Amino acid sequence: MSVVAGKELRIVGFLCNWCSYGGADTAGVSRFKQPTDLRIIKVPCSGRVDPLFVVRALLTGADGVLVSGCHPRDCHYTDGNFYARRRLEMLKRLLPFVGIDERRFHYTWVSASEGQKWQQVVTDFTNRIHQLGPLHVKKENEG
Amino acid sequence: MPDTGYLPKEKVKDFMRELAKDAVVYAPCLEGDTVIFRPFSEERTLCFDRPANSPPKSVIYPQSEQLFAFEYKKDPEDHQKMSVELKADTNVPGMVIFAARPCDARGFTIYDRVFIDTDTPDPYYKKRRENTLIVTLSCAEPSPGCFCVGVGGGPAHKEGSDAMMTELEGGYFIEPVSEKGKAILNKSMIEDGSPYLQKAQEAQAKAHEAVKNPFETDKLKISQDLFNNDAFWEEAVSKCVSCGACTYLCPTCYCFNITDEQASGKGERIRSWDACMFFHFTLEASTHNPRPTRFQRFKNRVGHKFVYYPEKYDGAIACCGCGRCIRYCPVSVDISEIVSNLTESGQKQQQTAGSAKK
Amino acid sequence: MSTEKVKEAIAKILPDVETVICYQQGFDGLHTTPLFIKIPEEINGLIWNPLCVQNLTSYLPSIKKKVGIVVKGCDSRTIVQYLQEGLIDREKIVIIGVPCTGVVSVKKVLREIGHQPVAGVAFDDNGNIVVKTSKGDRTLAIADVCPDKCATCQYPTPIVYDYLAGDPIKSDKPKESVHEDIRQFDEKTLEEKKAYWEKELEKCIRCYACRNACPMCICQDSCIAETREPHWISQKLSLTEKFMFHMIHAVHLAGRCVECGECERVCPMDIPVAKLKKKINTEMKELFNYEPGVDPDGKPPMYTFNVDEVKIKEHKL
Amino acid sequence: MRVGVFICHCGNNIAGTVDVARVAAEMRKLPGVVYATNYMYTCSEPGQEEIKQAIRKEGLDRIVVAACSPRMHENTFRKTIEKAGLNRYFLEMANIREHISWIGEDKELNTNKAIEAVKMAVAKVMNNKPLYSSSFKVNKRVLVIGGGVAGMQAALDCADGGLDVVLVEKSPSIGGMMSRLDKTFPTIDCSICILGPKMVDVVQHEKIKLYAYSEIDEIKGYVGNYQIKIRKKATYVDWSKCTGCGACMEKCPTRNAYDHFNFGVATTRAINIPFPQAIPKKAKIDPEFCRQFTKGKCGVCAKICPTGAINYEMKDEIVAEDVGAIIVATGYGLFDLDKFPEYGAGRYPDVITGIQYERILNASGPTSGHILRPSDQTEPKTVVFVSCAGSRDKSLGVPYCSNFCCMYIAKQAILTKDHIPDSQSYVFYMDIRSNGKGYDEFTRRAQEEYGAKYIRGRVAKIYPKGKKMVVRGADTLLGTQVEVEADLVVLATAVISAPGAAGMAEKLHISYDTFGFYVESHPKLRPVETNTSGVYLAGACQGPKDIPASVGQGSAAASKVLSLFSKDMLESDPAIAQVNINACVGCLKCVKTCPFQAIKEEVLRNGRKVAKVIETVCAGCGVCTSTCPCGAIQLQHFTDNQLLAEVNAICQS
Repeated sequence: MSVVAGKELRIVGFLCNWCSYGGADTAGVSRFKQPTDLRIIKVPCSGRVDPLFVVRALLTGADGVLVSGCHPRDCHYTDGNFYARRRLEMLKRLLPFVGIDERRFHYTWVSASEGQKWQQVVTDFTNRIHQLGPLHVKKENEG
Repeated sequence: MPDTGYLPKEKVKDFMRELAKDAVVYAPCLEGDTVIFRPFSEERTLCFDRPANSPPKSVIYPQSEQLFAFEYKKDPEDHQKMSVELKADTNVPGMVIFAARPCDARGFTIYDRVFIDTDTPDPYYKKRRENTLIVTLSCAEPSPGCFCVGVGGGPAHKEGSDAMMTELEGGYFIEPVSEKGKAILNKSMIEDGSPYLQKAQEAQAKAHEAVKNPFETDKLKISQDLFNNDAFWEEAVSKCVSCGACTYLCPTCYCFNITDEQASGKGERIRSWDACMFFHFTLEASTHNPRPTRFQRFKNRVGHKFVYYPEKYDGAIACCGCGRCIRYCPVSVDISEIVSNLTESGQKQQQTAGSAKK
Repeated sequence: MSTEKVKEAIAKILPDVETVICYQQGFDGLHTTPLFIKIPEEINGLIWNPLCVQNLTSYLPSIKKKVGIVVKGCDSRTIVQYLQEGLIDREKIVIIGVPCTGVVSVKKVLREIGHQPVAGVAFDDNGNIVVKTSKGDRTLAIADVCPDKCATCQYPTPIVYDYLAGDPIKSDKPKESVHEDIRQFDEKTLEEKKAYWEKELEKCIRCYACRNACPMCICQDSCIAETREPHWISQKLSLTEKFMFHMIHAVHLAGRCVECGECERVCPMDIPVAKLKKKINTEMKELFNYEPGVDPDGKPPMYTFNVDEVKIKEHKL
Repeated sequence: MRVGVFICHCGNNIAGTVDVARVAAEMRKLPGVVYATNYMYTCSEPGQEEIKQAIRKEGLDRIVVAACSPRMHENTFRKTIEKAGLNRYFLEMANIREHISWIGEDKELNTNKAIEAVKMAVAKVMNNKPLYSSSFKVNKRVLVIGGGVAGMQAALDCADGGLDVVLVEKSPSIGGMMSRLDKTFPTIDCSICILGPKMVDVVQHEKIKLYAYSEIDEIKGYVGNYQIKIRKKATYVDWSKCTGCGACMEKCPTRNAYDHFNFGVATTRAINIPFPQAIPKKAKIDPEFCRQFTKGKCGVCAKICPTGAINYEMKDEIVAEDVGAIIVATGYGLFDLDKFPEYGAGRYPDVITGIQYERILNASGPTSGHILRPSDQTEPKTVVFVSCAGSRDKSLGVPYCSNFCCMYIAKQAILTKDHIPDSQSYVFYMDIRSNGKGYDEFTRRAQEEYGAKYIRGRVAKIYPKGKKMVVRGADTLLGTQVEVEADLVVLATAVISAPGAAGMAEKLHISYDTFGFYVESHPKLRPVETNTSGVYLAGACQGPKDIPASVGQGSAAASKVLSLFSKDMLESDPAIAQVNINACVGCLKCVKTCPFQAIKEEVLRNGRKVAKVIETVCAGCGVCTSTCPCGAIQLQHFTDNQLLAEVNAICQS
């Protein structure tokens, strides 16, 4: 099991290298305590996050997916997060249409200096996923 | 025991329940507008009045099946040592394909030559085939695109069936074909069929009459010149969009791909249907593709069914004329028309038409 | 009918182009199939009636030579979208536009006549289709058996054309009606929607007819549904993989789907796959006031951005 | 594939809340992993040696280090494995310190999470491909943005080191805040006296090209090869002709122009030279006040100018400069007085800011160094200083300390006594922060030798009473209310980020914190670097700083640039996008979305259109990869398959 049963749920986080991964580091350096459910995948930019990664994660076992990048206008690559914002918003609106609670997917902006905000984001998102409970995935139907 | 049986319509479900006691009964069921073979259960809506959208081939030859599961195991004493543990689940329940059409059943005979009647039979297919009883329902009238009589079949052709039902006013006349099929006559719902024999034969003959033979001959002869003429294919299938609908709905297509899927040190080897209409079908690791264009792929599809397979298996055509590839083709490509144009008589017609054009 | 006008237009452009793509009778009365006209004699094989449903424009990007094509209003949106994305050269295409009052959904007709074999089809002057079967004739109002897209069609007259065969028609369908079905579906509960898609997508046989018939699926032979590099999905026939494939199709069409309905029309298993794409279109309209295939100078919203997105609000936790 | 896994204890930092031995044991069970161990300090010399040894002995070809953040030591370990003969991109790090051991309290959960994190890294590293840098030529010119003391120091050090320097200052003269100060603490030496020669050095240095009254319009490119567009703002005076004689200023009929240099303590002319020591010493017109611009007629300066330098038609001019590195020294700003309505600031002329008081104290200031209060030009006898006017006040959005106010207040109290021996200074303070060399002695002198009365407490209200200002506050040490009737009140307003700091950061693609100060690469170990390679920080743009610290950082930034430029060629980061031309369908959507215009169309010999990445321009963001529908363009080191391997490791186990 990738998570400790009964205590954790599966949450996948895609964090941009320059801001949010740094923000998570800052939170760590500051010893801001957080729930342990989140598993972090580092990407160079939130613009690298293909919405299909989120879909793939939610379909194959994740209970929640979090994407975090630099604040708009503050992208290390100038425009990456502007593209991310459009694509992720599109996805957020598509998910409930196929029966996946859009609250299981959150995207946000956390800068490298915002350790406290990161702690808040992780805590609140994890709490939310726990409130929603495990995402029931229908058993594989071979045919 | 009588040679034939009769199943009154009101007892069909009882009969299926009886069969379902020791087998999974796959029957054509209605889902929305689609007819699909599903494991029979009370809440399903049966639909016998037209051929299913997809044939029952996946019952015996699943679209994707696990050949085995594997797991890499570390030696607890020496973590440098690793072994692979293989697990194959070869358990197959008893199965019944119920109310498939004769063409669907005939399709399996085309597979049998490839998967069973060979030096190295395929254990997965063989076991499923042996564990399956096929009860067909003869066709009362042709569906759009049907041409079974052109390829040696017919609306009541029995090859491949274990037993065949023919619909009459109040019930179904049942003819056993194989030993397996004979056994069903023992079921309590089955009455003596002999009073209905004549009616059934009449119905079958009438149905046979109604099916058009696009080739106008029982002995198809493909012109090699035309078959090997790229221009013919380019012209004939320029509209093909190269999807796999024809192949995946075909009761006689059996090409497959084998892939390994692995995550975190364990996985499975799966065999899944593939289609010669796909670019990836012949894509080589070097990135070279011997059949890069759509017409080459279509040529292969027709070639396999009407040239290569017959060459290998005593003239047997690998097409049962069910018409699905025509009915469900996104752009209405008509394989019967193409094959008919490939015959020598078709060739002559074409030539006259061609000279008129010029 | 416009048949004669279409023939006239084709005769006129044929000397100038390699091929003209239009329709001919298919294997039975209900089906038409593409006709590629190269010489004037072939024009006689052409038909034009409400059964000419297929979106022929999907052939355009792969054809290198100059071609003529017959399009309805809805089909012309594909051409506009191709132009937006720079996928075709306008100079190499001669467009014969045909104003359209609605086409016929073969699937709906078959449902009405109980899937019987069809002996013949005729059209009367009152907007009806008369279907002959062995059990007699059935007269159906085209409006009752049209594809869903016709019921809310906003572009009965092609948006781009070089020749117009017939007089322009204005849409009499309210604009608000276009996304009504999506909004209604969205009212369902999450569980209902999930169950709906699981039931529908379970039928998928991964034949990729929806993909290959889709004019905007430009990847075709490179589609990630089949590659292992990258390896997004396996060849397993599980519901998850089927779901994933259809999400890939939908996401890749975000802000690009011209709603021609080909994906749904060609599905041999009758899966309502167009709905997913239309949902995204509804959101694209709401978020960016963008409608694919309408304005040749438009920009597909997923390939551009605004520094300040008026409609995208930050999501709170 | 033979993966080796190294789990770091980081002393107790990781091992305290993660069972590192268990993590290593779990990893040994993982297929592909042939070696896994835990070590006290993996980043230490012996720790790195252990990795190298294991690579050789066990024949490892992929390495996972589970330790601190890769932002900390990824480079260290890349070099380590490279020394042992592996490609540096065969390394993955699992961040089990910042992201696990430091933020979770439950050892069992932490350990499980660490196991997962390492599994993800193993899954990824097995998909890693060797990548090789290519090298490119460095343009050994440096851009310094900001001509304050930090920027000047950086420019001079670079120029002395032999580099060509482009110095851009947005105001008409270099010198920055320091040029406005009177004396400097703790030595009480004259600010302009020590800064002036430096300013002259800058303008006279043959390696320094100065653009005064200019701003950065656009920055493109990457380390080694930046293209800069500089906007030379219209001065309406042809500086090639202006001799700085000042005749125009004398005759200008507009006398009420806002004096930016003096922070509005005095007024100036519409055409002016900011201060006597200005460099360049050139006049410029302020069109907001100039009658020629506001009323359409005047022309006095044009008539009077002996060299005919006046040009009312002048327009902004854009010039291009190519450089290889950038030092940002854009300084700081000051809190607006209007933020303190309870102090009457902005309403009462005798409540002023610290920097305004500097100008009043200054011999070249509007009062020629005589302390005269603004309202009636009389000498104040009682002066009250209020420290932390905005600083350390969360409610005002400035929770931080402004760093140098305590010191300049002490200095100003001393100077006040020097100027007016019978005066009395009061200082309201929260805490006295005087931790520099000689600083504490200095604040004591202010109190002990100069009799400044320090009152620990906050000022609640300031209101006028006759000609006096009543300062009412609390003395928290005595626990009483205090009221001081003052002639002049000086507020030590909070130091904030420079106006436009965020916009500049966006142009530079560097991070800034909530307050607009620029974020350094590492708060301790990389204090002048930014996360954008080739961009360095100096001075108060990074946070409030006094002069010695700013100068020190200026020199530090210069030394970073000099060491960067010590090589003729730089190595490019190979983690950039790559096109698989067999899969590319030529839709060129990647071309549309690339933020760097790093992808272009290429026509193959068979006429097929495909995308092509311009390697030196690609910055490795991966927007193209998530744009490409067929996965034909893949960002190396972050390919779809690598990220999917991580997703699968989490979701499918």
